[in-house]
Amino acid sequence: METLEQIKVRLEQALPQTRLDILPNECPAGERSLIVESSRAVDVAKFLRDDSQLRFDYCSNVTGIDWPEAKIKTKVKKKVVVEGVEKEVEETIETLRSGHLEVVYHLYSMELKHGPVVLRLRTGNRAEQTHLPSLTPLWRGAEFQEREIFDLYGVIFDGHPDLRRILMWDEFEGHPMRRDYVAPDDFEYEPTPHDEVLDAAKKHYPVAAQPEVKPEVKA
Amino acid sequence: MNAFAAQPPKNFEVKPKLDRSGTPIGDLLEISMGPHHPSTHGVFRMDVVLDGETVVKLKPVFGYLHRNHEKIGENISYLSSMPYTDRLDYFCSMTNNWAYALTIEKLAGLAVPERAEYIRVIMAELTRLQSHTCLVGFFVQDMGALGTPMMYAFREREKILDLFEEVSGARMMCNYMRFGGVRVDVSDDWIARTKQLVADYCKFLDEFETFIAENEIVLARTQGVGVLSRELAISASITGPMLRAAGVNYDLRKVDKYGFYSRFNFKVPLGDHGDVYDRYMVRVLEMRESIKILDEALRDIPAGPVMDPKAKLRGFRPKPGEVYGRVEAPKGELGFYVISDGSPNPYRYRIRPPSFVNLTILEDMCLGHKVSDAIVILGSVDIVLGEVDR
Amino acid sequence: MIDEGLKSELQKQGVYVTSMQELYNWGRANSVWPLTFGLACCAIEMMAASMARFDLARFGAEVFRPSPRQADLMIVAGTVTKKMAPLVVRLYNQMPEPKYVIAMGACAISGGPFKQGYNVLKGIDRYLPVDVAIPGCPPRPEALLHAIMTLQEKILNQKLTGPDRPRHLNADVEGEYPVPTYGPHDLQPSKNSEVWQPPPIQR
Amino acid sequence: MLGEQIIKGMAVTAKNFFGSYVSKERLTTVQYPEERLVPKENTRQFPFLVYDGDDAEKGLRCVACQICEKECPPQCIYIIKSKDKKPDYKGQAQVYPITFDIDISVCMSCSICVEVCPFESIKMDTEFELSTDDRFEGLLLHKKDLAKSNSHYHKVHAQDAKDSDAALAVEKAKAEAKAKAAAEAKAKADAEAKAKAAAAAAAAPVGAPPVPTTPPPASPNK
Repeated sequence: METLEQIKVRLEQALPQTRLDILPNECPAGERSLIVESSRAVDVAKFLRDDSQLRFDYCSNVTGIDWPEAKIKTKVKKKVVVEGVEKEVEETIETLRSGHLEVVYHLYSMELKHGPVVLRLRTGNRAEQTHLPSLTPLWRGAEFQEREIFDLYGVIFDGHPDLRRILMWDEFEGHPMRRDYVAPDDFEYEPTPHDEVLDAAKKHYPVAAQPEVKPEVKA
Repeated sequence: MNAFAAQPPKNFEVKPKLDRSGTPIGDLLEISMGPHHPSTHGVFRMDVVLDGETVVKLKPVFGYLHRNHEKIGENISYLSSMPYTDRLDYFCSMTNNWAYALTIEKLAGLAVPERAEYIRVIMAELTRLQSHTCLVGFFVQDMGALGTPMMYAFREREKILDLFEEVSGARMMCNYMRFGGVRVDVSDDWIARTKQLVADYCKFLDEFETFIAENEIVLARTQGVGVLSRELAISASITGPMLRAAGVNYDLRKVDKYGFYSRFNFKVPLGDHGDVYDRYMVRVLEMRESIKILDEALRDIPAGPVMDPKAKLRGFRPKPGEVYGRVEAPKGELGFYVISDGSPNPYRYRIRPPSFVNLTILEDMCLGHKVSDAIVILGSVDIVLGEVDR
Repeated sequence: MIDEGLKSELQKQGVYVTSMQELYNWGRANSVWPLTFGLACCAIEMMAASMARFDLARFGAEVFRPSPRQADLMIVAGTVTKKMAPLVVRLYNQMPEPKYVIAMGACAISGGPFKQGYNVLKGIDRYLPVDVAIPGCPPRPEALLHAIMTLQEKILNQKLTGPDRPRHLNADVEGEYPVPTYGPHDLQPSKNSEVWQPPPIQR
Repeated sequence: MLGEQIIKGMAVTAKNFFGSYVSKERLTTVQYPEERLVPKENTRQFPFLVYDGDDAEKGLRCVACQICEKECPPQCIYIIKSKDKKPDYKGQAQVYPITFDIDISVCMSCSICVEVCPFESIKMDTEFELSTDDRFEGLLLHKKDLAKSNSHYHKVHAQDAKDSDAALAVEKAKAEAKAKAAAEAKAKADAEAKAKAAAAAAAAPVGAPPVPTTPPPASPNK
């Protein structure tokens, strides 16, 4: 299989004015991914599927990821010239990551038996700009998985044939897999309580029913 | 013309039968099969619209066993997720363990000792044997053969579960594999008895095949029913025996060569028609191949340690990064997608369940068939709800 | 009532006496027909218990009825999710009296390992009266057999008269349990306070 | 001939039916309450706490380190540490659990607590006949229900128990050797210091005060 850089070059030739970035991956397996701007995602996906050398005809896995707003601390090695001697200094840079939702597609080829190429699509933010193009018209296998991401993360896939809730019931509000989702508090009986569960469980009991003997502070 | 052009998803409207003047004839019957239904393999629901007895629309409804596996996995440590993976596809805890262990080993760069890899292959193939055997039992039960085939299948399954219990301590929820190896070593006595079981299993499979494979009723109910074309199978990301029954040669044991599968001599059975019978037959043939693998693995298993000495049980914190690992589970491609941010818990923990994705084309296979065939088609997909809904 | 000593004495002489209550309960206890009702992992062990190795039929409970109308015993085998809970209650309501519930496995008792999930009901006893609970994840098939024996004992010791008489002999009790509905985040109501009476928190 | 294969299938059923009268292979039923399956070496159901000797309170190996509580995937263990200490099998003063509860209505029998325990004190039992009608108190195991003797452990997992005893004996020997070495070193150091002090006192009126020597603290973990 071609390397991701080669694929990127060919994609840029085939589809001019498409912004593509390669997301590095530090883990030993090193599966890097291709960040595609959402407006061109369908074209990029179509190229990957139909190109005779790539033939990514099999969309294995579709994942939603929630990235809430966060401060990211990155350590950057800088070369500083101190008194004529070059030295490496580590600097910690704090950047504010804007919140967004991300959808990751793992593509393989059944015909040529290679892969994966990892595609990442990002939404504008987590509140209202959560539209992404659906890739279900290209790969049927993404249909239920995209529905699941709509259900659990709230990404709206434009062009999906049947975008309904899939795992939760229809009356459900909110998107439970988001990191800021607060689950309904129903720990009413909790004999082995741990931290926040204990507090939650205690709320269900009147104050008088609480025992006087407080447990010791746990280390 | 590109042979792999995707099939556009069907439009989901119901068209009643019309007479010449354009007025509908008769009524359509909408029934909800499940979640409590004797033949839906768990709490699975199908909203079916019937015209007479013919299925004109079928919508699977999920979520009745959605137990938030992924959310829980993001809140507990890497090791703690291992027993939860047992409960995904509760027939095949060993392959689930393996898929997860393989993914984390890829993430953290752990090596697995040779003996442990052999043990994993043995366990995975035993799992495949018992899963496929039980599937055949269930699937024949869906056709109306209540009890007897399942009785035989479970009788044999118990023997395999005994072996699992002896090694791992539990019958179903083995929780056996660890990052960088397996938890307990197997004894020579265990290997000898497994050899015996594998030898006996051939006899059982012969008997089971005489019992079912050419039975006229089975043939009438399965041949030509629920045909899945090769193109649709690929486009809909179908994996496992279903895909191979449609004639696509894609077995991760051959493609990814994970574990030591490249060392074993086995074939990938393929179907010709992609109908229910092919799916049944592919599984039967796969069991025969599994027995071949088991024979070789039990013969060649080397001595040595079963854990990577670098692997840590507690305080396991892989470096930031992401990884997608997959194995060929009995149901299809089981994948884990894990993002690490350097903390003891994974940032994102995603399971790619084979039977969930395999259900994508359930409606396409069932349309135009009778309602009783829909049950048989569902049976041939081989779903386990723990995995479908997670 | 005949006293035990006299009864055994008579039995030695070849005279068998029994009371209406014993005969009635003996009949009920040995023909508990469960509902074919598998939810999750434990259902497989339930099936294994009814298969050749463990053979539930020896306890008169092998007739798994697919229809709730013909069943006496609901074995809640597996995780009850919030999406499933209303249907479980509805199925229970459809069963004829006398009916019993076995909560099989950790998930059915208390939510078990999945209790931290947002969609998992933390125990079916929030909506239904559970007669026997089997811990284990999943319990061995023998544990299910043991639970059936525990249930049989419970049935045998039931008094047919008095305030503790079975529900089907008591015209005053409500036959139906309220079925919860789906709310925006949780079931409504989130529990049936008549059934769910946890002890005060100890910590 | 139509139906030939059905008859063949029925022949298989007949073979199994009649075979069950003669062959143990085909009749696998275990008459459960009367006869039981042969227990397997590794079988696990629910955890218990091992104690040495006869006194459950005194010989309890658990030192309330709370590792199992933290690692337990479904969080079903609850421990409260003691404030005072008591000697463990090595003679070292250790805290012990005042409360040790396991909610077996939540426990998933994964045995991760056993794997992470550094003190060989929590092990898996094989008892499964625990079905009860008391869902709350009946399924909450307290310390007194959990504590089981080492001989019980030997009964349920013979090989494991032997291994764990051996490991503990090694630990104990190590600790004893260490304590002995520390004591010897201390005696030696004391003697040297005394000699030095005496020499210093004899040599000059202004000498450094003898340096107090303390034995190295024994590590609480292995």
